Amino acid sequence: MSTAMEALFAARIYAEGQALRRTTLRHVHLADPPLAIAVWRLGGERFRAAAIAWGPLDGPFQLAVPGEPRNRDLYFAALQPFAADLCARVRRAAVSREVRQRGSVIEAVPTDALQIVVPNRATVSALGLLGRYLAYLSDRGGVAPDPVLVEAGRHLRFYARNARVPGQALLLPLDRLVADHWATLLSPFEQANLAALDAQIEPEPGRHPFDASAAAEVSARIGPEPTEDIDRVTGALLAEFNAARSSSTDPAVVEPLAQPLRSHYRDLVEPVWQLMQRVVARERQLTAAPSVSRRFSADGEAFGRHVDWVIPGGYYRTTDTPRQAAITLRRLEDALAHYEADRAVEDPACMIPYLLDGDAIRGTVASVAETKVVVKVRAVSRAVIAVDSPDPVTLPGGKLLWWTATAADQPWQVESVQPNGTGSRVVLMLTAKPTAERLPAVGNVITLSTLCTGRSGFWLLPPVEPPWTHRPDVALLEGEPIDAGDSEQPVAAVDGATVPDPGRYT
Amino acid sequence: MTSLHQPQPGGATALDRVRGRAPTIQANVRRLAAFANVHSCPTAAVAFAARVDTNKVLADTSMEMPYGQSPFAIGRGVAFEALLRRHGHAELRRVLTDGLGTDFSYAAIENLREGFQPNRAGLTMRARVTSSRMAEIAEGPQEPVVLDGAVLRADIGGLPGFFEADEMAIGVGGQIIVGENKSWPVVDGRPTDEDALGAALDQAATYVLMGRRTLEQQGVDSACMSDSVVLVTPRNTGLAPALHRQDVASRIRRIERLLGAVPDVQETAASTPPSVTFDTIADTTLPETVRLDAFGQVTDELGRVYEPASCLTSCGFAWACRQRLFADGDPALVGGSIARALPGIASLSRVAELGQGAPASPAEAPAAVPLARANRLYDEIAAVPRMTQRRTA
Amino acid sequence: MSAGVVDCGERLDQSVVAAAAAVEQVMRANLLDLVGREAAVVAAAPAGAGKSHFVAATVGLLRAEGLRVALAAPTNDQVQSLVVRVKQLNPDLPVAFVHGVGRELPAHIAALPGVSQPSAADAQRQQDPLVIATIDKLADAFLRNGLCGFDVLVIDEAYQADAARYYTAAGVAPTHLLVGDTGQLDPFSPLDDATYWRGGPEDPLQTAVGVLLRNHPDTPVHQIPVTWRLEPRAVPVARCFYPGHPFGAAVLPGVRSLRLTRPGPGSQVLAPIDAALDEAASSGWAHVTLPGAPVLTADPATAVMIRELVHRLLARSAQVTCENRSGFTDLNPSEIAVGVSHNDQKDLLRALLDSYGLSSVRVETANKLQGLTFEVVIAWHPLAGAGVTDAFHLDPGRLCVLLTRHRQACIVVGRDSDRALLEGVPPATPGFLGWDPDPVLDGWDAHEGVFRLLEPHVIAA
Amino acid sequence: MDQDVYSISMSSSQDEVSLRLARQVIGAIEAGDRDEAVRLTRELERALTRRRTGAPADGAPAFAAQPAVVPVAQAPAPARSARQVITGALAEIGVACRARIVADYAGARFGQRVEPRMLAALRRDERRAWDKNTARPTYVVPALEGRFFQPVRGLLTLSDWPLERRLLGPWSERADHLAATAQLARQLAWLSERDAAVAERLAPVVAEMAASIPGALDGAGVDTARVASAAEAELRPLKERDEPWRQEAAARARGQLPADQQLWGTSIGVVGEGQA
Repeated sequence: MSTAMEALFAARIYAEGQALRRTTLRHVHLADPPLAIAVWRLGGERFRAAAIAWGPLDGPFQLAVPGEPRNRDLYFAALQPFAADLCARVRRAAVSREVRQRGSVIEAVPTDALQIVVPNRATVSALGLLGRYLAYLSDRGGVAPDPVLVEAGRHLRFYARNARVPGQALLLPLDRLVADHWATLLSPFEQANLAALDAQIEPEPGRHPFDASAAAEVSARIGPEPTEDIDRVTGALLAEFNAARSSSTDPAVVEPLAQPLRSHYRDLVEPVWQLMQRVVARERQLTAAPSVSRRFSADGEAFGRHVDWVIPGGYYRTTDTPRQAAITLRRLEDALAHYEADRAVEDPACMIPYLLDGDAIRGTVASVAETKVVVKVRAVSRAVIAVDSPDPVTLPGGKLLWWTATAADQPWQVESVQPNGTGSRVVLMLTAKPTAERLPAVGNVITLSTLCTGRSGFWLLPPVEPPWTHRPDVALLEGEPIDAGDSEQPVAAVDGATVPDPGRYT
Repeated sequence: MTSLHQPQPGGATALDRVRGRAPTIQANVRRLAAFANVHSCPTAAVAFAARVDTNKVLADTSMEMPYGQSPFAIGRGVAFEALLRRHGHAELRRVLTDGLGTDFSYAAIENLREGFQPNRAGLTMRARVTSSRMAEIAEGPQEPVVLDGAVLRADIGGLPGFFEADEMAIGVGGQIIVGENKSWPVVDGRPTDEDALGAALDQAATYVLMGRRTLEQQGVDSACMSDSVVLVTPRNTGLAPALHRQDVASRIRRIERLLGAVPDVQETAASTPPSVTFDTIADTTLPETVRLDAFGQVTDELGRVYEPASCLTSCGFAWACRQRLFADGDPALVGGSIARALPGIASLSRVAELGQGAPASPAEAPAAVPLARANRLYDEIAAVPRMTQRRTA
Repeated sequence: MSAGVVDCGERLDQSVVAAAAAVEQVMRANLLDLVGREAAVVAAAPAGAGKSHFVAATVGLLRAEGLRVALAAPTNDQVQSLVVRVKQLNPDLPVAFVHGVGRELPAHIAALPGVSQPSAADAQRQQDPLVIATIDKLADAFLRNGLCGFDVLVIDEAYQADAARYYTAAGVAPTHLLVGDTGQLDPFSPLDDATYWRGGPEDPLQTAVGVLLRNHPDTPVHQIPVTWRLEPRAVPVARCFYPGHPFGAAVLPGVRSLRLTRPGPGSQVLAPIDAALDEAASSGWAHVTLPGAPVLTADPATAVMIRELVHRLLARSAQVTCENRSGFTDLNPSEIAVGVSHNDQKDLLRALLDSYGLSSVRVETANKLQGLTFEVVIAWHPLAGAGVTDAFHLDPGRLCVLLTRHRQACIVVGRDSDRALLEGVPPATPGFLGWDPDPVLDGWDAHEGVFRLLEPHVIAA
Repeated sequence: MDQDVYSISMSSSQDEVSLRLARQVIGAIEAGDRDEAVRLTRELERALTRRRTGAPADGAPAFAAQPAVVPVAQAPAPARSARQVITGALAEIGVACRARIVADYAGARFGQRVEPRMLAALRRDERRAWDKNTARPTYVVPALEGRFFQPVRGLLTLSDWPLERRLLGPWSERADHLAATAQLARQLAWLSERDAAVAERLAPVVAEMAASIPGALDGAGVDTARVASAAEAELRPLKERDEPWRQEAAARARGQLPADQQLWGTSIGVVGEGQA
């Protein structure tokens, strides 16, 4: 992330009235079509979806509206179709598999895992919380919940947690997809609004991206957290609904009564759905980078392991053990390093920040020569190249750089840097046996960077049994059921206007 | 300049001039927190000092920001409080007993939330009960006391403000512990929003600090105000309350600085240029353009500091300021971290020019070089596909 | 800086030295009592407390008791210098250095008598009584080759080691000695949600000491009350980073001295530079402030100023003396270091210094300087010319490392607008349940304290 | 628990006769002699109504202050006004009580639901009626917080209760809740032998109230004895603290406040506070 590049983007967009692409390629897998989900919650109710819209993005959405989401029966009844459909799709996606061997491990990996797209990161965590709620439901209150709710909960929870993996595409927040591929005038904070992002990229003709996104901020409502104006309407409708059903949860009674709420939310989802369709269609125009499929098949492995664990009834802990956390941290850091390297190595546009920050050089190969050097008392042959960079280069001698063409292979070592006209001549030595494919030709314009896409030697998992240092002195006492305190009485909405200081901006 | 330092008719009229008929609002813990996020902005400072309600000043203009909370969110908060209080504070007693290791089953609980009028008079009475009860800590009460809805009176920039702490547990091991209730859940030991937690802890820290001052005013050693506060939140997916204890010593120091940074109302009023008033801006009878122009003049006169994240979440002027920045092509529009790459460069348009190789002045030179390079590289090696199809509007 | 120096007793503050020796005695006794049990001793040290000396000496003691010892630290540089330390204090002690691919010891260390570099498997088969390796290598060897069965695991720089690494390595021995510097940088991860686990008992990014004390709060923690590296004039600044940890300088005032044998000032241009050097030589500190202005992180003006300071320091043929030298000796370029916060600053300075033939002057970012010592350090102030403060630049650990590497003098280079950054209110910070410290707010206080203490040494350039 | 019962009846303003009768009724109840209890109750009722001039003909419970003693509602009375229902319920509860709980109890006891709106209206009417000094035996009045004697509208009391019972101190809310729960548990026990329907409606109300009392509920149905004893066990230590405080406060109030404020509370502002 080069601030100079960011500054230039801002300036050009400001001057040219036109958002700019950050990339020449698409670095994230996009299924055709992905399953899309949009959620609206009741304000402040983190586990209560007042409306869930879902369906393949190339078609219309299905809508689940419980009416009173804080009533367990109504809530579960409404979520059931969504849960059932989600579970079915997950299971279907897990059917076709290819056998893959890594070391001694043989895995049957799903070939096309189910991709879910959502409008924003907020929805990712909303689904995570919904999953957390459903995944651990017990028969508290006498009635055992429909098993598909529990299974769907575990799927959602997996998807939300996997969304931490850099470069993953199983659960794709579209605001990040757009922000990663487009430069706009929006600050990171403002980029959380998908409508604003979209408006900056495709403003109405004759409108400056800034004005377009400012207007979008006023009008557009994305969710999952409702703004006051929305919930004022919801509040009124919900009051009528509850009064009319007089604590009945009988579908025959409730269904018709929920109609006004349903259309209320349908009107809210409609534009969001179109927005998601437009965004995905736009990004699909870009060719996918070579490493996209590799990353998505890694997603497939995670997806496969999840399904094989959960379908037979496997449970997940609500929190990580020290071991799980340690493993996760390492996996995430590896994924991040590889994702960043792959992006920049495959996409020249993504290499620019590294060039600007002095982590990469680009220039014309002036000479290629082979010499002998002594490594550990043995004379071995090495290649030495001179690269003429049009820009002055400041690189310490001895620094290791990888040629983007062989970024997974051996690095080059900076031997010397001399001024050369307005730029510099950099002399580098290959740290391995020179072979044809390892050597550029004189006259080539090449890029070398600190980024290596090679896989570091695999590491072993830490012991299952934690060492005494990572175990508490006294075992923690047994907690109450995981869903203790679940299912509270519905709470009347309170008129925000009567509250002196209703808080921050929405 | 001594006249600035003593509240006097001059100051008062100056204050009236600055306020005009603009809606005002008393300082409270939320306002204070919001101000903290924008305290370096001169305009925001004057508005806060004069207690002008920045959320309402631009009402009915296109720059009025959506403000306020879902009634359900508020309802949840109310319900959670009710749950803690029902049946004579049964839940609150339980949670405190479990969490603080002191038996609150028979604790005296001063319910300062009911009976008292929701006005200055009511607040003042509650503040009196609060301070007198707090002072009893000096005698070391044999039994714990809980102030439910304690009110602390504090001078904020020369004006009195009332601050309502959810709970104050007195006499827990000779200490006073501040408690704050939040209706957002802590799920599996983790808050769903770290920033909300931070804000809650800052709130509690504010009460600790004001509690200390209240004690000192009565000549009681304020060391008994514990550095660690309690947070009561719903646990996991339901409403069942759980208590968390957290040390906020460093946050208390921050709040101390914050209170020190609040500008004095009289000084500010007297020292603001005569031309500065929020009256015109807030005048809903005037056409929008007139009001926004007035806003522009005021902020130009006073100066503005814009940082997207903090301003957009904390100040009702943010959209209007952002608009001005856009008009000026001010690099701060996209955030301070990027603006830092542009020392000595006046505007975004100039940045673009330098990118295209316009000759840089000595002041611009250091920043200009990487810009030009970035521009060249982008055009040269990133054969970036441009947006072609336009939305059919 | 070693505590082993005895021929200079009259140059040391015997009360401080004695206090330190006492604490070390208690720790060793404490540790020996625990041998055989699953228990640990923690040694919390200020900057330059002679940790590695203590570690090396303790390892010798443990070996003398016939105990099998594994000695580890986070980085390769650190373990290599540990090998040297151990050999210095225990010349006849066999040392098995277990390393990863391409991480062999440099020739001059490998050549030390009794130093071997066996494979992990061999080390286990031979039951090498003293194995030294990085924490990662030790863990890998444990898992891959079953290297374990030690009596004591000694970890140096234990406040830089994270709980995730410690997790596996901890298995090699029941009894642990964790030695570390609380003031330096905490474990770091590039993930943007690296705080995901923060506050939880499972947090893999808490320090090794952190996870140990969380699970076993009654583990004894000893504070080493001395700094060997820093001299008395440097201690007040250092104390800003170790609240609640009293310590003093081992060396007496005036024992160490930096002197510039060629008088300044040279030309008009050189006046401020010479003034800064003179101030540093006479008081141990100089805070050079360029005119306040927002600048790039890799600000050329600051970099040039630093190069000039280094160049001029040598040009005035600086000499140093200390408790270990009889009389003054010339200051060697390799005894000078420049500390920075960003790689682009480092690269820029490297190039500038090389162009002046100053290649042997070390330029490093703070995290690479951890654990190292120099006679003179020139520090590029983390806040220099910054328009806004942020968590990275406020990190007290970074400033601590930059300002506690020197034995003689430290010259801080920044801009006179820097201090104003701290006049406002610190930014609102997120909260983490079960995690009380707040790096931003604590860093804010530390930075302020340092600015205050440096005030008398400000030289406006 | 006798003490409790007596102390409740003692603290009411009754003459010797009715007090004696009351004790006999209690004796009869405890002896399990139902008919005797009923007979005595009637007698007591007559005794009381004789004393009371202008007692409403519609038979609002006249022995408001005697929670332990309640007449059996033989035939369900014709629908009564919200006011009558509330006063009736409140009288049987006998201590300051949350409006919602009073309404719930009234609903269960008299099968007449009282909506929150009606309660709000009721409060206003009561005050108006008082101002117009409409002759009423009892008014529904707010509890008073015991420092400045300001009305606490969320808690209902009856005007003919002694001041100390209408005042709230730091222990009062919990103490009153426990007293009310114990009382309603006994009431439930008593009713369940007489009027199953009412008992069935009342049980959940009692259960809800007992929910916050450790050891009051064993999970299954409502064991009234268990509820009552659990409530009283917790109540006892609270009472020691609560009663002296309330007495002191009441004394203060009697000294300071005119009659109407002793009922409706003060609405004092604070003088000498600078305006901002």
